[in-house]
Amino acid sequence: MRYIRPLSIEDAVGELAKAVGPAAILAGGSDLLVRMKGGFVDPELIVDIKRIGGLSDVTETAEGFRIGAAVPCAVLGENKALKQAWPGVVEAANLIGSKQVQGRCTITGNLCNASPAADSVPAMVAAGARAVVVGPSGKRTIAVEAVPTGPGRTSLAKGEIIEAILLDKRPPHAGDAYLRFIPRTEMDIAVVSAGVNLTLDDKGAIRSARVALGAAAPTVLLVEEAGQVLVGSKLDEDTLERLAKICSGACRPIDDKRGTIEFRRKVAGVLARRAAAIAYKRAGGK
Amino acid sequence: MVEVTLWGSLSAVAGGKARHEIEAKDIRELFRKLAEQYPGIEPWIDRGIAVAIDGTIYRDTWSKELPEGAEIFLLPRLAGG
Amino acid sequence: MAGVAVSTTINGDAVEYLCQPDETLLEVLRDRLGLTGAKEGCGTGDCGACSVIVDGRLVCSCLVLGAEAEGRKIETIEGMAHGDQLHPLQQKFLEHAALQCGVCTPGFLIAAKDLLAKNPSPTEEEIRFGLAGNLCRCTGYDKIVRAVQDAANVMKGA
Amino acid sequence: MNFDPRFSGRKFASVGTRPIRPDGIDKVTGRARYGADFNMAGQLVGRVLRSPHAHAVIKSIDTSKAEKLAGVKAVITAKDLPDLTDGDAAMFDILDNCMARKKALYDGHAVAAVAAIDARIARQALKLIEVEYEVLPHVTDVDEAAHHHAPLINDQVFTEGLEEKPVKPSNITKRTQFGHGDVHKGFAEADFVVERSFKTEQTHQGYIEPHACVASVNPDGTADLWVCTQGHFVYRQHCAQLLGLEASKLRVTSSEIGGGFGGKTHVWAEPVALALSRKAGRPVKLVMTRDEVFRASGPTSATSIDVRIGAKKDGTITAAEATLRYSCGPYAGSWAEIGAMTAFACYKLENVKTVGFEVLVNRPKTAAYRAPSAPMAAFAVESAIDELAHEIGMDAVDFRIKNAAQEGTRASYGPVYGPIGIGPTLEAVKHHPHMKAPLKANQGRGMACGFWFNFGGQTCTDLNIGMDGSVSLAVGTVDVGGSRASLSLVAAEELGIDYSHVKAIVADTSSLGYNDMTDGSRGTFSSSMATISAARNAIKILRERAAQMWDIPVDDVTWEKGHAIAKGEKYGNLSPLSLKEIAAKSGTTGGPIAGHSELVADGAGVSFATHICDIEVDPETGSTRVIRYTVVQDAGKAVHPTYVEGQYQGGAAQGIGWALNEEYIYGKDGRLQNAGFLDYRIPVCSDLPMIDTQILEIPNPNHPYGVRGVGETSIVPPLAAIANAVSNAVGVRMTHIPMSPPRILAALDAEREG
Repeated sequence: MRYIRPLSIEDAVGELAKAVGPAAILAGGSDLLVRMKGGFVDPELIVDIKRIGGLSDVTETAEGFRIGAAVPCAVLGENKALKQAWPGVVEAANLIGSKQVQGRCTITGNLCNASPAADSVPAMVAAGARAVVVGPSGKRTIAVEAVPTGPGRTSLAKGEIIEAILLDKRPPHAGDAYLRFIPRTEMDIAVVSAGVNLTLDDKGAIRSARVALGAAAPTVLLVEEAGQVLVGSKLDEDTLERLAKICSGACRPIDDKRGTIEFRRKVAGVLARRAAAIAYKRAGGK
Repeated sequence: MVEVTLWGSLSAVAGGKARHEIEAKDIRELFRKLAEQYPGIEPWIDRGIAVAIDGTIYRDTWSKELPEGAEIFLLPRLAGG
Repeated sequence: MAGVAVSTTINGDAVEYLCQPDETLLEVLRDRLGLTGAKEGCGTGDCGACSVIVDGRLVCSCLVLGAEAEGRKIETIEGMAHGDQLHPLQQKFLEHAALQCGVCTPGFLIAAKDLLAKNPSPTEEEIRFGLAGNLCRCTGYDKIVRAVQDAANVMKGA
Repeated sequence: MNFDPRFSGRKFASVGTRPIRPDGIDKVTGRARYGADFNMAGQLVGRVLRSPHAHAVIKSIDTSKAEKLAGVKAVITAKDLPDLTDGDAAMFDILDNCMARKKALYDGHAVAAVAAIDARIARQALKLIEVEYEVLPHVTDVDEAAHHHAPLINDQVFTEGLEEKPVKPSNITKRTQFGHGDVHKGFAEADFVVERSFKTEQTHQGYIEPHACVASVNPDGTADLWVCTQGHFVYRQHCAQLLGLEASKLRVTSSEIGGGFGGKTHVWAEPVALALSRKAGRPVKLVMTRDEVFRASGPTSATSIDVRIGAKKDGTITAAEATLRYSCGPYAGSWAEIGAMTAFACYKLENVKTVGFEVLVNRPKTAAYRAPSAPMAAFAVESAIDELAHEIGMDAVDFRIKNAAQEGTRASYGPVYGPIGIGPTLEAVKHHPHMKAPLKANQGRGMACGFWFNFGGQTCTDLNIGMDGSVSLAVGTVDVGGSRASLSLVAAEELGIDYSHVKAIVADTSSLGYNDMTDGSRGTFSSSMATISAARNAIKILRERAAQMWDIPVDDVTWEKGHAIAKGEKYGNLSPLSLKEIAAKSGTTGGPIAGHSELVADGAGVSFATHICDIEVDPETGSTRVIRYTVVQDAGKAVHPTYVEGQYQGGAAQGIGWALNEEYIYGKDGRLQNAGFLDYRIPVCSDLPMIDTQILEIPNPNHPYGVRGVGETSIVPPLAAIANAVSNAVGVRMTHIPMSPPRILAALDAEREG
């Protein structure tokens, strides 16, 4: 086993591309080290990307926010501008693990771990976040939902690294929210979750909406029909009920140690409804 | 003479009889006489039997005297956390 | 496996060590440096007993590689008291009997120190959520929360 | 020994105060040494290979490749731990549990172990051990295992305790029965009868410190063992017997213990570490991972319980009956028996009958967990009691008060009670402000009672007085949560000196006589008795020395408030001699001054508690939140009230976790799916409110200070108290513990659908 700490993204990509055995990217390590400890992975090369310039920064640009791949989630929670623009994404990121884990874990890692229950992913998908992928054949920007392809699997090719996550600049009257269900108040993996992102028109009617569900299918679910049902409404009871029904219906969950199919279906609807109400309020709706 | 009551499972070993009149001055003698009368009880004694004398439970003090007319109840010896 | 040479700072002292690439900071602290105050309760970041502070961030040392400590500043329970002067949190944990078996205590103290550094006047709820990454099986947390509240008051007055 | 243990009312100077514990400072500075914090020169790392199968014949084990790996110093299997138990069935089970012999009986059962120069090589070596299994059908559910079609875990088991010896083997090892009166007659007299079946899932003690030890065996048969344990003398006995060592040559040092709750009361990995050390000729450190702790140590029983209780319109219970099935893991146990004894212990019953069945399953060997077996029985009984009160139309507290056991009541498990605290805890709850606090929508209040026996047992204590008058107290009872503080208080009280001059330690097995382990809430009860006895023996010597110093007869010397006093007017010119003054002269008055005590502390007073809790239920998700919690419990006498409160709070918190979220989840393959703190969900800080406590002191007549055990009873009521609160909040009666959100939501939906 080798541990390296490249200083440039090119070096990191180069090392990963030429690695003969299994290689792992280390940012926060909160998934990687657990998997190593459990004997699930045994990488021959560990590439620590935290010393690569720019990867540990959150930058606000004309287009929005650029969140470096090595930025710990705790830092997102401390960034006032980001929190104001994307409170749902930040609250989702800040739900991952404990304070201790917050100091290490990253939303990029959360995305690449490709767990269906990843907290930050439904919020990012609802937010329309994009991932900047750097690899041996250059750079590309893809929708976040295109990254996970199944539990533990991603669309990234050998040698590719996600360098940053991009979030758009917010128009006026916009808000997002993320809710998850866990049996305790902290320290759990989402049994099911929902992210909702809304923009309103000047009259308070929903102009656009994206709804994503977590732990409801093998990968995060972007429920387009749920977004459509919200558009044009002011989030009346009837619309909320329809939203809940659509979300429950869209779920393709499993029975496992964390919850049942029945429970996940029901609660997905409940959470979508509640998250929509929060997002609506954040967007300035009444 | 003391009157000794055995708990359900132990009385099964003692011919289904729960109450026994036994002449015994202390717990040791009580166990000895019970075992003489009902040899099946011996392994139970080895595994541990607690003795309640007027409600107070004794597990190890076999020298404990049995006051005349005392209420004696035999119980299994238990595990704790 | 090639060893990794690391220069770091632990509780203010310059420290150098050689570790294996897959060795955790917790293993380095406990097995190489004899700093056994951080405990391994789970090894998966779920109990907080191995909490340390790295560059001002509270982390589980079981989820950090020893190799990553290069150039960092690490604070452990062994550095919490100043000489013979206990940190107010340590003192209040004693006074409130905020420990029974005590194995989670170093992790709680480090986490509580980090909490009060970031939020000197936490509410009960903020303390409870702030310490949710540290498991205690003995106390029911009641006396721990009270000790942190009391320490916060003392530290504000100081 | 002419020690008089009877209670005598007295005023206390030290007992009942709340000083800082003597071992505290090491624990807040990180210096305290727990099981894994000790190292020896040349030490190897031990690791255990465990069965991935729930039930399998071990056809062969080939260790040759592992042995050839560079850095591996020993590989052992069951062959290296031959059976020396000589017909002792309980010890054989412990041996087989430490290292599987013919069959692997549960997922996680140890089958081999290695010692290597580091953890990496040890892990590699495990992968090189080739075990050939013949996988057998398995059964993990208690009810399925009790069924006559279930796969047999041990074909030598024929149910004990039946009127006729069964002809076929089964997974039920034993039937036990308790009770008195005639339940048929009693039910015939009842106006109301509640009958229900309940299930509880298996939970783990969840101590934060995994099992850990360092073992060192020398070629001459002497050995050292450093280990976290609730009873190092018991561990010495077990290890000596299983390894064929002479007990006195095996010195066991109890490290600081990072929680036990019953889970560190018998050996698991220690004989393996000793066997590895013996084979390798070097010390071996063996620390379980958290995964191993869950898969292979500890858990309590899963249960299935049927309860039937009948009462008259006026609220008098006429009959009570329960059938209890408890899982034991793959080895015989007496867990249902304890459940059957405790189930109705809170009540005064004319007609009562309980029957227990011990059931073998392919799960880890059941171990004691804080008032073992009592919480599940109380869950079933206290739920039914609440429901019955509701049907009669009586207040739940009044109904319990009306039927509560009292002094002179024949306990449901047999004997007649002395002075007990169930009535007073209920009265205290009835008048507690918590009972009158307003509730909001979706919130409900529940209460429940609990009982535990409490133990005493063999105890050994040395009290040595230094020449400077300070006192060293060496006890054999492991301190799991502050007992060194309470025992120092007791020594200070008895000697009449200040607490700060007493220093208590837990002595190793070579320094003191045998001492039972810290279980059954016996720590402070029994060791305080031995400390009082040792102090009284020391006082006798102090008086003799003072008499020498004054040159007067010892009968004229009394001991008061830390001083020898010459009584009688003729000694008017003799000012009292302090303990310190007498100690200073001890070198010339006969040498060191000490008091020793070896006794059996019997007569532990039974213990009762009543809890109140408020629960809020989210009817859309089944999520619950504990809003408020109050514990009322009888302590007999609280020696160090803060640590008594700590026991109340800790037990309540464990009970809350059990009630709401903790459970072992097995897959269809018989493998444990949640062997970690992520998915075995013990309560975190933000899950709980402050836990209010009220200590009642109804003196135990069999202890000089009136002390009863306090450690365990607090885990007994929460399961039922929370179930009752949920029922009062949202109108569904939960019969399956834990009341996890999916279970509550399913129950609510079933109710809504009619």
